[in-house]
Order: sequence, then structure tokens, then C-alpha cells
Amino acid sequence: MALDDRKSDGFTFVGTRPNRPDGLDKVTGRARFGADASAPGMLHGAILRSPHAHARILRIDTSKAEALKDVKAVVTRADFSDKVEFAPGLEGDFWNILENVMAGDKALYDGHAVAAVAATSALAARDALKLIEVEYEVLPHVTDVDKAMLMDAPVIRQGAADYSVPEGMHPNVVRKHESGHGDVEAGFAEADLVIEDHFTTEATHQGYIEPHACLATLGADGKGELWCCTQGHWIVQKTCAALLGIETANLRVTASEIGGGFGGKTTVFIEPVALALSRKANKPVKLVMSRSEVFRATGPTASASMDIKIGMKKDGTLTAAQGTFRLQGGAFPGGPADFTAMCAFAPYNLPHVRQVGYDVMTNRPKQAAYRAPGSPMAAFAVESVIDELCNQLGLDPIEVRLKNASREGTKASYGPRFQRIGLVETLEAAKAHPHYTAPLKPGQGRGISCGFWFNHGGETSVSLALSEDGSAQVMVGTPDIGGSRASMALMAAEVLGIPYENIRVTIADTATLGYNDVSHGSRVTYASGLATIKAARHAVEKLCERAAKKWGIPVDAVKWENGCAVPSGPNAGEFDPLPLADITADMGRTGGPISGHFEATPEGAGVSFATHIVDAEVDPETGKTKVVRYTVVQDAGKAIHPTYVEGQFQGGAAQGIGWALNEEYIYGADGRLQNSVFLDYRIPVASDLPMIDTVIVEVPNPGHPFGVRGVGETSICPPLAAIANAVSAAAGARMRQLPMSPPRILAALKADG
Amino acid sequence: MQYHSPESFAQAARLAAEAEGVTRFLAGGTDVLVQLRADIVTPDTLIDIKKIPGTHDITRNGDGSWTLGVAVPGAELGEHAGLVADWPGVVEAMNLVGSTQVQGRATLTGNLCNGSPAADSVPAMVAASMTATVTGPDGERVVAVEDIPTGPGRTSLARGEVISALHIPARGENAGDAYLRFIPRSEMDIAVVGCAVNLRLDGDTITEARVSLGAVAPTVLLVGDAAAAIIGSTLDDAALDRLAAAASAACKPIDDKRGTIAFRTEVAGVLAKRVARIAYARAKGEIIKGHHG
Amino acid sequence: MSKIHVSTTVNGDAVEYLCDPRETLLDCLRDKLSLTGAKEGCGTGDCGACSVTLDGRLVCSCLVLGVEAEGKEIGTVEGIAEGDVLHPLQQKFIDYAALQCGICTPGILVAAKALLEQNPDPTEEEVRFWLAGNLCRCTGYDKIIRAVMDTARDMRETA
Amino acid sequence: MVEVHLWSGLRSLAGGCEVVSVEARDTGEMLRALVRAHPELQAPIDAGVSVAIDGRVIASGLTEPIPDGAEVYLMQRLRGG
Repeated sequence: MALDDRKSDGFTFVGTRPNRPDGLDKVTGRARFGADASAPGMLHGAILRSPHAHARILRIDTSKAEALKDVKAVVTRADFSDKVEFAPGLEGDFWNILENVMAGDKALYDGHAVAAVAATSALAARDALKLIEVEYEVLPHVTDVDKAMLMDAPVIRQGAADYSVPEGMHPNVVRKHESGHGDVEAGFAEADLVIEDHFTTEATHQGYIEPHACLATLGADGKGELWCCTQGHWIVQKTCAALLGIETANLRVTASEIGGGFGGKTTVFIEPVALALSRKANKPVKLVMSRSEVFRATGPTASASMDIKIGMKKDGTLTAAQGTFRLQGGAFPGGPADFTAMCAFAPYNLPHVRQVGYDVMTNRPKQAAYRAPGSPMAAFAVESVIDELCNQLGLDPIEVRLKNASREGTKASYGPRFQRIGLVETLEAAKAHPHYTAPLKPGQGRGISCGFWFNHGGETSVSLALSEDGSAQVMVGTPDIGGSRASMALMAAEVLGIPYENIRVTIADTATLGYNDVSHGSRVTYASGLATIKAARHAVEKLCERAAKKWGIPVDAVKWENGCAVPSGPNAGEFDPLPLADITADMGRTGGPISGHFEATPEGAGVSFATHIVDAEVDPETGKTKVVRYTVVQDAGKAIHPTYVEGQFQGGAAQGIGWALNEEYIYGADGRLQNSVFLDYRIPVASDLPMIDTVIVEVPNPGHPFGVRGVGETSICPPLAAIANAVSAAAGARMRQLPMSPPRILAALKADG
Repeated sequence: MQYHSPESFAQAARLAAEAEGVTRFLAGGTDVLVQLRADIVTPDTLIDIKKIPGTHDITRNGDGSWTLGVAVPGAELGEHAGLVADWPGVVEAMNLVGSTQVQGRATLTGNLCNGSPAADSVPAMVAASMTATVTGPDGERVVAVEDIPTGPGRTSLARGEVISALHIPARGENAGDAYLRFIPRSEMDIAVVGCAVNLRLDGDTITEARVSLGAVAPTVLLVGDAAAAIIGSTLDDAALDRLAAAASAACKPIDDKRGTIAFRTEVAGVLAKRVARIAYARAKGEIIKGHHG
Repeated sequence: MSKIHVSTTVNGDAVEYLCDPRETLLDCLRDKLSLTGAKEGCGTGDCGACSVTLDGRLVCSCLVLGVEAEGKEIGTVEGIAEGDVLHPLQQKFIDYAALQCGICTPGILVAAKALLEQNPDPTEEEVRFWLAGNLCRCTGYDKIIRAVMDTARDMRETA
Repeated sequence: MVEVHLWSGLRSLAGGCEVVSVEARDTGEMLRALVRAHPELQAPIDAGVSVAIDGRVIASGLTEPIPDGAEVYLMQRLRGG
């Protein structure tokens, strides 16, 4: 462990490991998640979903359902309904979201919502769905990314492509990204060995344990209340208001405790439907997805088909790299092909590099962000080829990566030069870790991989209010997914100099704080943390002003130290330190309440890198893989609460293990999802995993007052490749397709043997 | 849905015989409730048999045979030292079904009547020559376990018939049974292939054997050729190879989301060898715990 | 469809409710008794978030019908603490940061408590297999397993 | 003058140029100037771009100052998960 409770870095609170403020609520069952709310007179909603992958909706007859006494509202998008439930005339992203939450002319994937009911009980709502008659004209469908690009593929939607797609491509190709520098052909000519290979990954789901849930109230006066589990309630507010045709400020959204998101709760699915039902029924409506609905109709990640070509000299120097990345993002534009391309070669200093990404539509659910969207699959393909180059040239994989690693000043594969980054430090720490040199047993293989993610800032508002007794309330707008209340309180305590326990952090609703971007892009500790620090500093300025006034000296002669106003130097005068609580005790009579604020869009989220080491054991007779040892090394910039940083590292690794070995969306020939339950969508269980060791590297981010870099996403970038490299070593056969399921590994063993 | 909790099997059979529409019996409920919840099967009549006397009992009969109540959950089988000592294969097969939580509810009878070709406990019950008492409107009959499933989701039970007890023969001397399955994870999956072996020794030589396979055909397979491959042997390498070949040859699997034809066929042979070794060691008196016992 | 009257005991308190025979015990706990500590993560017995004890036996409350609770003793996460004194597992989960989002935590606590009551000295492997039916997507299980093992150690020492 | 480096997918919209020189003191001015110079760049800029100034990535801000001689790259707009 790189950090402990001994403080040697000038921080008092930051870097310690106190208990999270919401711990008690969460171990006693008291914490209220999305489905835990209810309201007087509440109705229960349910959604009817298309059983077809692609079908024209010819007719929807809701009359039998509406005739039921228990049914209070039915909504559809149908133009032939008397009243349009959703706002007409939407364009762009809002139109795409509306089309996704309730199908228009066509059902675009198995599970696409086509109608919804609100009834007096959940059972009554489910029963009512069975009485809704939908007449479909089933259309040809396509769910595979490569097939969707073929000229004879069914067209999901004409005209969805943007400016970037060259003429002559299939209409399902909706965006193209191309970047790089140098002359890759010249670079390949300089290489002693060039490897070119093809890789695929399947779509995986974020797999949060809490299904989407909300409780909506919308009256005829256009004023609404919405409670929901979301990674960002302001985006919910903005989107729902647009889809329902009401003013944003008239919809107040409160974020419940959130049972996991990983990117999948950064958009809306059921919330606009619940609001529409509520408006029609004039009663509160609770809508909760089943697990099957979560799998069929919320964002999995994109699947990918990738071609990689990399050249290396005998001494391990990379000469050139080229990649083509085709990402399948479901029935709407948005597959993260651009990020896949931009992240692919970011860890390496390459004189010649070219990357091309294609965003391709298929008859699958609209992909949603999943932890570093696009980057893990790129790392899988690229780091597999680098591993193979090292194998064939007899080179140490960490030495080769160190030799070519991006550093401060390196021209990134995606364009600009890197600022201070910590890739080399993670590689050095991995090399020094006992894991890297530990002996392997027969049948085991070791793999390593690097990973990269950009991280994000985003709009951020924080308000901090002091109480008369000297305690502080911090209101932030980013839902706490994994202990961020604790990090915020630590940063506020650091600035204010008051005990961690005297600070209460609340996730404010949309009516009580300014706009906040979603909890995504690993931005919470970075951006809400920066905002908390600045809001606390703002309050400290005011505290210093009160002290200056009391002492009769200029404010610039007062400084803040250990929770007290003190004279800034001998010339300022002789005054005893004035503790925060002494100032706040009579603040009402010395100028009024003291609060601090921050509202801005921080632009300094430092990019981050990680290096993972993994040992895998393959059963040669069955192809079954067991991950026997795992070590995550990642640059956190500065770990505010190291325990929760470790938790992010471990969680990312575990999700990566699932993605690499067992998780996948399986579609039948009929275009229907075959594994929409946890029984067959196989996320890792406790007995599948070893302990996951962590090393926190700290190369401070110059864009954050305490040096924080986001840590949530980078941790899922290296695992796919690291595990593939370990399995390939153990099996003696290169694995190019995820998941590396036992049948695939056994087939590879047979082909090789 | 009408819910009944009769106090005798005769009453349960009568209710089932007289009921209209779809009838389901409720023991542990771990399949019935999943199907109900997912709108796959919503019974018109649900007959909870857990209030019938004897359904929670594990009884060792005077002749060494066992009678199991139909509502005994897997966890209770696993906690019964005497049963585990006699029939570790049957118990470990049942204990592999689902999670600890599922073990608190799921029953051998339910696993059998659900009719899944991949049911873990069924190959072990077949290898153990278990039988079931079936109570119907016209009385009782005793049926071999392998004659109950007739295809995916289907059984040979007639309308109004309900399994009222399960029976395991007396263990006897120098015998052992075992069950293994292949799943991609370490827990919580449906078997991709399952295999049970039950055998008896005279000295080092196998004198009796039953080998059964799950998840490789529409119903559980009792593979006579596989048993013949090891009977008379000391489970030497040649016998094991013959066993594997016979097991693989018996497979009539499908390609589906859980496995391929080639994979199932290959792994059936691999498992058969591994299971036979465990059963053999147990017959020799070694205590070998289940894979996570 | 007529509803059925059920009398049962939850966390030691006698309670009653009326339920449709199709409703699960989880539905009844959450919607009729407002005990929302048990969560529905899957509804198919695959995630363990709804774990409760039924006459002392660990079960998924989504796989038990509400009507089956008649005359039974049910234990939920809300009954784990003794008044304001947390169960050692609860305290250790906070101390170890053995939760991130917290949605799986109630089920894991109920399951881990059942384990320690039956096996006060479990191996890591035993803990992992016992909890295999409790999915956690945030933590990678590392801190959860450590918290359970360390609680077991503490409880053995104080016993 | 600011030299703005385009990602290669944009070059066909900018007369094949890899680098476009514009007069601009901040990111917003720079983007407006790019569109004036090459109107076809309107579509990608409307779709969203980020800007790297001497390696510091500005995800969306239009008011970030651009110092003289800074190395400026356009990037696809950054999002997260």
C-alpha cells in the first residue's frame, strides 16, 4: 500500500481514511434508493416493449387496457392518439432520446418501449400491458457491427449520418473519426517486425445492481417533482422538461441514493414516461424497471471490431501504429468510436500513428457510457499486439512499454502534447511490485497492460454554509456513487480547518443549487472537489474579513490557519487566533450568514494512466480460466480518501475481468436478446475473484488545487488486455475475441495443439 | 391465481385433478416464482405442498435406504451428516444449484419436476438409482427418477399427479457416488455439462456402475456404455479413456447461449473421468468434499 | 382476485398484511410494511439483494411468496442492529469501506450474518462461496471479504 | 495569430489544411474564426469540440485565453462514463 495514515505531505485531513458520512444509513437499510420512495395516491407504471428487433408499428390499440377499472393512464407516441403525450417537434439529441424512451414509427430493437400504463397496483399495471394490442410489420434486422456495414444490410434510419461520413458508406455508418500524425507506411518500413491482427469485443452491460426507478408527479399546471436514481439530476431535469414540453425550472428533480451507474445512469429511460403517465392520470406514478428491462432497454456499452497494425524494432522501439475501430452503438448514433480511436495509442510515443473510428448503428439498444467509454476495447486490441511483438522479439513487456511510454511533452496520438502525466511512474511501480517477478505455476500465464482515459471537468456548482456552532454544510450536485461525500468533507475540512465530523455533505436537488453536470468522466472528486475547495476558500475569505473587522486591521493582514483567523505576520498586530466557531457564533450580528460558493466549469481534469498485472490459470481440458492474482497500479494524482480510491481500482478491475471472460450480449437469429437475466449475463461473483491488490501512484494534476485526477474510469481500461495477455500466455494461443469463454479457449487450444 | 396449502397429498392430488387451467405445485418455489415473475407461467392454481406432514423429513429406513420429504431444501440435505456420508454425490449435486439463498429453498423434487435438461441434481439421482413415489387421484405409484423428465420443461406426471416422496437405495459397502458440472463461473450458473457416477468395488475392481449426463440431450442420459467401460476395471487410464469416449459419444447436445455442441461433447468426457475418480476414491473410503463444501 | 390475509413476525414484531397470492415476500416487505432495506436487483434469485432469513434460514425474499410467510419468523437488514448498537458486521463494513453504492449491502449483511452464525471461523474460500449469490458490481468484493473475515475474527475473540 | 491543428478527419473540410492560422485571443474567438476561414467546419464545431492549449484540454469552455505561440489542437468533444 502506497499510502497510510501518517501524514507527510502537508495535508491534515486529505489522505486520511475516515468513515463515510452515509455509512450508517447504508448498513442499516435506511438509505433511500430509487425504488424506495412512495407518495400518497401513487400509481404504478409498467412499459410494454417490442419483442421484435426491427418492426414498423402499424397500429396500437390500447382500448382494452384503458377499459380496466384499475388503469388510470396509457401513453404511446402514436400520432393517432387524441393528445400528444410528449413534446412535438424535437430535434437532435432530444429527438433521439425521445425516440429511445418511446418508439415512434418503428421499434428499433428487442425491448424498445412502445406503450406504457399506470394502474393502481404493480400487478394491475402488468396485467394491463397484456391487453394492449400492437400490430407490427416485422422488418429485416442486423445486430452485428461488421454485417451492419455491408451494403446489403438493413437500414436502421436513413439520413442519420453526419458530415464526417464519406459518400459510399452504408447509411448505418453514422460518424467517422480520423486522427494521427506522421507517415505510418514509412514507420512500418523502419520496423523489424510488423504485426497486423483483428480483434472483437462484445457489448457488455454496466450491470449496476439497482434497476432504474423513479417516482414522478406532474400536474396540469406544468409543475413537476421527480425522484429518481441517476448520475446527474440536472441532465434529467433538462431532458425531461424538453421531452414533456415544460419549462426546466418547473421540474424539480431529486436524486435518490444511487445503486451503481458506471455511466449507464447518465441519461433518461423511464423518467419521461413516468412524467407523461403522471400528467395524464393526474397522480404520482412510480416506475421501476425489471432486471430484464434493464438488460434489454438500457445502455450496454458498444461492441467493437478492430484491426491493429504495429511496427517494432528489435530493441523494442515502436515505429508506427495504425488502427481501425468499428463500434456498434445500437439503433442510434453515439457509439464512442472517436474515443476508442483517440485512446488506443495514447500510452505510447509514436512518430507515426493513424487511427480511424466508425460509429455504426444496429438493431440493439442505444449504447450508454460505460466507464471510460470506448477505451477498454481499444486497449485490448492494441496491448494484445504489443504483447505479441514483445513475445516474438523476446522482450520484457514492461521494459518495452517504459521505452515507448508517453511522458510530459510527448505528442499524444490524438494530437496535443501531454502535460505532467504518470504513466512511467505506474510502469516503474508495476516493475518493482513483487507480483511482477513472482513465480508462476504450470498452466498459469502473466499479462500486463497499460490503459488511458481523458477524465472530465464539467459544469459544477457547490454551496457551503456555516452554522453558528461552527459546523458546515456542503451542498453538492453530483450524486454519491462510491463515497464522494467523504471526499468532499475531507477537502472542506482541509480548507476550513474544522473536524471532518463537523461537516455534512448533502446532494442537493435541482431546485436548491445551480447546474451540475452528471457524475461521469471521473469528475466528481476532481470537479465537485475543486468546487468544494473553492467554496470553502470563499467562506474563509469572509471569515477573515470578519476577523479583520473585529481586530480593526486590513483583511490582507489576516490569514487562515488550522481553523482560525490569525494575523498574517508580526506587522499585522498581536491578536489571539480567532477560531471559526467564535466568528460564526455571532455572524448574524457581524454582517450576516457566512457561505461560500463556486459556480464554474473547471477545465483542468488531468488525463490518467494505469498499469495492471494479472496472473491467469487455464484448465487445458475445459478452457476454463481462473484469475489467480491481480494488481492494479494507477495514477490518482492525489488520493483524497485512499480507501475509496482503492475501491475504484478494484471495482474497475473486477468489471474488466467480467468483460474479458464471461460477460456478453447474446442475440439469437431472431434479433432477440437471449440472456437478459443475471443467471446468463454472467458478472463476476465473489468466488470468481482473488483479492485485488492496489498501488496508488500520485503524480499531481496541475489542474486541481490538491492534485486530484479522476480515478473511476481508467481502472477498467487495462484489464481486458492484461487478462487476454495472461490467458494467451497460459493457453499458448493468442486470444483475439472477447469474451474469452471456455468454448473459445478450448477451441483455441485444440487449434493450436 | 388461486393459492392452496393442502394438508395431505391425496388432497393435493384432488385439488390438482379438479383445477382448471395451469396448475403448479409449490415446494421451494425457486423455479415457479421465477417463471411467475417473468410472465412465463402464471398458474391458475398454485398448490403449496409444504404444510403436508412429512415433507420436511429426512428418514433413514431400517434397511439403510433413505426417504426424503419433497420440501427438504438443499441446505438441509447438506447439513445432514448421515446422508452426506452415504450419498455425497447426490447431496453435492443438489448443493450446486444456485446460491446459498436458493439452497435455503430449492428442493430435489422441484429440480426434477422443473424438467430442465441441465438440472444438477437429476444426473446424480439417476446414477444413484433413486425413485419417486407419485400420488395421484387414483393412488400411489413408484417411478424411477430417470422416467420422470420427458423433455425440456416436460415430465411424465399425469394431471393430478404429484411427487410425494423420494427414495434412495441403501448405500451398501465399498461404494461411492460423485457429481461434477462444468460452468464458466465458479458459482451461480446453469450446468453446461453435468456428470454423475455411482459405483461399487470389489477390492480395487469396479463391479457396478451407473454413469449419467446432464445438459447434453433433451433429458438426463443414463449412459450404459460409459458404465460398461469401467465395470471390471480398476479405473486405470485405459478404462478412463474408454469412459470419456463413451460419455462423449452419448451426447446429443445443442448449440446455445451456454455452450456449443463441440464443447459439450468434449467436456462430457473430461468430466466423466474426473467424476469417476472421485466416486472411486469415495468407494475406497476417502472423504472428498464437494468442490466448495 | 381475492387477497389473502397473512400474519407473520418481522424482526421480532408481529405484523399482518393482505396480499395477492402472486406477490412476493419482497413486495410485501417493501410495499406493505415499508421495510425497504431489502432491495430487488433481479427478481430471479440471482443477485441476493433481497436476502432475508425465513425461520432462520437465508433465502431470497423475491423467491418466497408473501402468503408463504404465514406463521414464520422473518429477519431483515432493519433488524440486524440492536437498537442503536450496530452489529459488528455493520460497523466493520463502514470501517473497511466495504460498500461503494450500497445497494447490495443490506443483502450481503444479512447473508454474512447468517454465515457467521453457522460458521464462526470461515476460510476466505468459504466466505466467497457463501456470498456467491450476492452480486456486488462496485467493489470487486475485496473489501467485503476482508470485512467479513475480520468481523469473524473479532467475534471469536470477544466470544 | 494562433495556429490551430485539426484532427485529420477535419482536413477535408478545411481545404486539406492540417493547420489553420487564425486571429484569436480565446477559444470562442478561435472557433468563430475557424468557421469564418472554413465554413464547412461549422458542422463539427456545432457537434462539439474540445481544445487543447499547450496540452491542457479545454472540454467545452469558450472563454479560455490562448497565449501567443501556444500549441492549439482541436479534439472531439470529451465526455465521460
